[in-house]
Amino acid sequence: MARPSMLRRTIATPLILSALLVAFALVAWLAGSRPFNQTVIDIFLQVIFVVGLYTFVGNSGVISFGHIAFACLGGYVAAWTTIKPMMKGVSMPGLPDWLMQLEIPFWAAAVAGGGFAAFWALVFGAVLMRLSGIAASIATFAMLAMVNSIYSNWTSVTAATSSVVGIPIVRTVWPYLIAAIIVVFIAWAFAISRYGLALRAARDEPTAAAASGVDIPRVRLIAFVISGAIMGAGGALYAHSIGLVTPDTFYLGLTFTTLSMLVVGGIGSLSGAVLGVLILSSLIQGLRWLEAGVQVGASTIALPGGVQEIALGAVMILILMFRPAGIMGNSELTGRIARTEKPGEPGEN
Amino acid sequence: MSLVSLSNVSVRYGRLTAVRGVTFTLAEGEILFITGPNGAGKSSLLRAIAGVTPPAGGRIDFADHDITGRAPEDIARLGLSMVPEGRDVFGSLTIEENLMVGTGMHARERSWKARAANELEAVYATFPILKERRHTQAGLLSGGQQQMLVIGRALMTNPRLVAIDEPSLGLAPNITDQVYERLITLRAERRLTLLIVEQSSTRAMMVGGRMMLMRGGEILLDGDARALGQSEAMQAAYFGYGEH
Amino acid sequence: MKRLTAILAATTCLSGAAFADDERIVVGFATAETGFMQAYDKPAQDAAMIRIAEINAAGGLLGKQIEVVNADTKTDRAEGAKAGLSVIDQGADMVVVSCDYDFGAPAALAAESSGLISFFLCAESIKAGIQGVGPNSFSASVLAAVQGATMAEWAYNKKEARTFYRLLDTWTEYNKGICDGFDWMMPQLADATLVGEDTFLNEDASIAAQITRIKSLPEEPDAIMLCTMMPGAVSAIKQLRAAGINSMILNGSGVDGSYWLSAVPDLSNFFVPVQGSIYGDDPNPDVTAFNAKFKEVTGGDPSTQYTYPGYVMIDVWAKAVERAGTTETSAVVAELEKMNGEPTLFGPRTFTSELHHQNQARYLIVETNAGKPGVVDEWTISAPIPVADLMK
Amino acid sequence: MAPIMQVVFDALSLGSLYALGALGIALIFGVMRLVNFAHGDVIAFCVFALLWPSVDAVAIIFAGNLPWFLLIPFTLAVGAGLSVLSEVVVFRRFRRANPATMMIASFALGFVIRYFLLMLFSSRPKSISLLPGLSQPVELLGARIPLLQLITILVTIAVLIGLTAFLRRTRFGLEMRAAAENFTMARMLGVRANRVIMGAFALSGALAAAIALILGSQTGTANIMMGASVMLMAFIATVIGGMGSLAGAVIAGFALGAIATVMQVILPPDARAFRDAFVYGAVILVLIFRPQGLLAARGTKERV
Repeated sequence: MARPSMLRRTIATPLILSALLVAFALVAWLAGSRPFNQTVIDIFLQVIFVVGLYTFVGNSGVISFGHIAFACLGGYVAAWTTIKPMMKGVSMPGLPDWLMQLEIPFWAAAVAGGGFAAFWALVFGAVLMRLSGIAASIATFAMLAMVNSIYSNWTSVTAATSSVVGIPIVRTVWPYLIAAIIVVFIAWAFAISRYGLALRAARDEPTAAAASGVDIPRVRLIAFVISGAIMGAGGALYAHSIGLVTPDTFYLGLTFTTLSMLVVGGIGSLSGAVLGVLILSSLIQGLRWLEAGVQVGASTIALPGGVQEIALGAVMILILMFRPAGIMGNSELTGRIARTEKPGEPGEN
Repeated sequence: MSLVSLSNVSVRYGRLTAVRGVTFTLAEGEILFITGPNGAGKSSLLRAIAGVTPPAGGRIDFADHDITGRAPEDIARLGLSMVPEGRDVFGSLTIEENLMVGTGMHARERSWKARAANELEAVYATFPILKERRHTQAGLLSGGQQQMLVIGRALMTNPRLVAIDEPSLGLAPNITDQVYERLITLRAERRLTLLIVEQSSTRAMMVGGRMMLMRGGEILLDGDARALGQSEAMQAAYFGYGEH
Repeated sequence: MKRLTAILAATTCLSGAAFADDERIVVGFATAETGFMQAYDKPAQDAAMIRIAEINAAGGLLGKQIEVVNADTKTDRAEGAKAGLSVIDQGADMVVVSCDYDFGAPAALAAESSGLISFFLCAESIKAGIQGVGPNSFSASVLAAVQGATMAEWAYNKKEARTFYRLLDTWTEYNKGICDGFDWMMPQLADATLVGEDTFLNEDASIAAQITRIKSLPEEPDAIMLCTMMPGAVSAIKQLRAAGINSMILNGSGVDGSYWLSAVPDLSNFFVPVQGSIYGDDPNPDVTAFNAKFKEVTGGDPSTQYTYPGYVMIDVWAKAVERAGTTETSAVVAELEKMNGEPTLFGPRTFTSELHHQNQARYLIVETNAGKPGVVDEWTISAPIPVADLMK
Repeated sequence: MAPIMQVVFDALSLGSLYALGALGIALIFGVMRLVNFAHGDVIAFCVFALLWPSVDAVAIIFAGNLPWFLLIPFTLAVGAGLSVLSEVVVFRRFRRANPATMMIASFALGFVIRYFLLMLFSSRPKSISLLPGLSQPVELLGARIPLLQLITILVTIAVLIGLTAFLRRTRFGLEMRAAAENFTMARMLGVRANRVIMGAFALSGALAAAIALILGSQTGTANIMMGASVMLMAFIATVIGGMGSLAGAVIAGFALGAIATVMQVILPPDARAFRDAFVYGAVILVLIFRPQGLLAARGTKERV
């Protein structure tokens, strides 16, 4: 496992990121507005998704279009395990008896969702991790489409395309904050672990890493499973944040939002993953306020409806134009003013 | 008058510096070998001259133009023909198509088609095997034939300078002999300037001409190939540090 | 125009916040002002605003003027939850949510957990109500299943249709609902047979394979029950006719409107159930008058029958509030549940403690003949569809 | 069972759409390793270019009323123009960026185009009667198929022949093929990068416009999402075909069309809804056994 020196050297990154998240939560708490509170919950969920994505994509360098499939798996676990048995019987009559009777708290559902997603990540990953490059990306996309197609049509177990409601809604920001912080620490711990180092070495120097005896598919699989688990837990929490799931929620829209946030933040950086979410979410929120209208003196200035999305796309393009490696590139926030570095970059010891 | 002149050129890949402040000139009609161990920065230097990797510093002149940071196609159009390492043939194109790709740069000039046809015949005359298999996909050729093809392709544009990266890499010695024989003949026929990168100095010593030794991104020695090849300085520079 | 409403909305909520809560009657619209659903929410919301304006002009509700607050769901579920919370925080007594069940549910759930009534503008799934959201949730429209059942029974009785083919677009719950109603009705029609069935996806670029299956039947079916919606519906209809299939096509209300008919020139033998006619030939002259008023207010004719439920919604809710004498949720819900065949401009409405939706309704049948749609008949299914069957 | 010929035509016409789409994506991928996610939105844009901007339900036909011999060149020009514009304004700045960055940039661009259309036209599908003469059935080889289906197939074949001739017989085509295989080497032989890339974008845009015309005539609607499903399948076809291999993209496009059609025919009704799951499963299988695609472009080095 990671050496103590590396722990000390890199621990600042997750601490700073957690502090940022806590700051957001405090703002939400102080603002006391329920819609704003919900916005911050949304941001934390995005942080979980994007950090989950980073754990695989950032370390392995393989772009995955399929991770939202794990969020879907997790989201439905929440539906299966937390809805009142009577309601489940109506909307999803095909569930096995023991599951039908089960009613667990939301945090347990998040853990179960993570576990279920991890299991399927292991199954899919065992097959997919042998691929690399764009073939792997497309295969993950095919996986997403498969999961979506199955969940959209398996009426008795997933209620097909219909929204599954009755999931207990959790509207306080704290559980999401805690989950996001835990996820940031998991991602950090993985990144500085032996596996994380090996994976990044393989990403940067595939031939050299293969020659040095790193079993790339296996290490990738480990990352895939961990990130799948994070996505699954995130999916379950997402379900609890709005109280319903549909397969449609966990498809292309969310896939591209999360990928964009990761790329804008910096694909190979944990700080980038978190900052990407915070920056793009703030941008979206700001544009929405503008769209709703801002009071300037006596008059209200409002952007025409729909401009928000267009502006968001344009700003993303501009950010990438000037920072093609994302806002953070490959570096991390370390709290030092001097040059930042990757956690445990090989060769610096 | 010099055809190529480099002053204080350096090349970087990220944090890695491959070429450090290299300066030299090359006269028209000259033949220059750049030798040195693996990782000396020879190929990087060549790629910088051809415009593939823009230099991080310094200045490169070619045929009275400042070509520092210019696009590869602009440099090619000034008469610099590059044959990169690893015989980059267009595998799915036929031999004849491979040869014709470069002639497009003269399409604005009058009677370029006739000239291209002449060039084609000249290349075929030099490398009869290419003519024989002119409609074969280039990917199906043997290594030696591919090397002939890329050299032929480089000549099709009627260049002033041909820069070749490791023409003997992966070729059987007798084929390498053939390739060199052709290059020497061509140089005599066309007053070509040749810039050849080779890992070992043996070839340079056989062919003759000027030779430079690179190591660690710098030019350590520069002089007559035959004289230098036997000198102790050369031995020391090349083998003294050696590759491990 | 849209910007104007946005400004109005912004000022309304600012000025509104100054009043004490119980002094006001506030309707909160957590609907899509931008994005995909906007085209569907806007007309129904406009119709609702017309009814609100009428009530306010006639002295208001319980002597108070009805105020309106808005929040945009951006056609996004997570945003929908926020929009719901946002209008609730602005003091809404009743929350109007997006037309589609999937997009409206997050806001409706927010209302439900705050103990407020929510009304779906025009959702047609049984889940848009008690079964999905909870005991305080209603829908202003009619269940999709009723549409499928209506078309099957009507075609059987009035058009002598005996052989049916069922073509389902599995994209949405609405589509499946239509076919569920059709499936419920079929066994009740003696000697009617289902000669085949198939599925497709709304986004399929081509349904050639599905058409080939129809064409390989020994005989063209009398009627094709087409359970789909926009935008894929036009494509499917066009391809069916282009392949030379001339069977009558039965639809849900989702394909109502003449705006798309130019895509299938000279379309004939095509039937749609509607709650009211936008074509100016509604048997009830008041509907035509409403259409004129709608045009006066919004500048355009209603483009589909989905404009109407918005009007019905405010109508029945206001009546219930009037009868209850308060906007307090349980009292209003109790009054709503007492409604049995309550007359509205667009047919009678019934709510019970079991179902906050219509499982039987009077439908006008619109036939499109040579590209011209017009009301040809009126039909109410012979028995309401039992809730148990709807929950399958 | 459906008559075999009928199924063959169904498969060919669906495959044609996918093949044209895949070709458009592969052309751009070949020259700049960009997976262009905006392609689907270019398709939608081409259809909407025939309409006058309005958020009313009823479409105001603008260029859509042109006679076919003007309509077709107009649409092709719109597609090529938008595509070239996207290269000049956006993608040119991403030449040295890594493929993931480019991919997200293209997605963002598609997002902008889509919401631009949404703002101008609203989300309600607009009906548009394009080339209405094509909506009649014809009798062929014992199968009764819509004329449009036949025309789709014929147009695709014509486009493929035309494109092949262009690529094989013209100097520009030669340069483009060389560039697609090894862009740097082509540049070192004096091939002008900007011209070739712009040419590829123009061709790709024109192909998108061709799909737009076919889809528009077939569905009779203009809808902001209309390019999306073709784009997804085309994208997959490009990868299965071997990224950058034009012939591979076309073959894989037809293969996907055939698989989807045959699945629809042979699957039992209950399983038909899961058709896409089977298709995507097949895609994974192909990738496992041929990660480089069916016809890997020789010399194409993975850069992802």
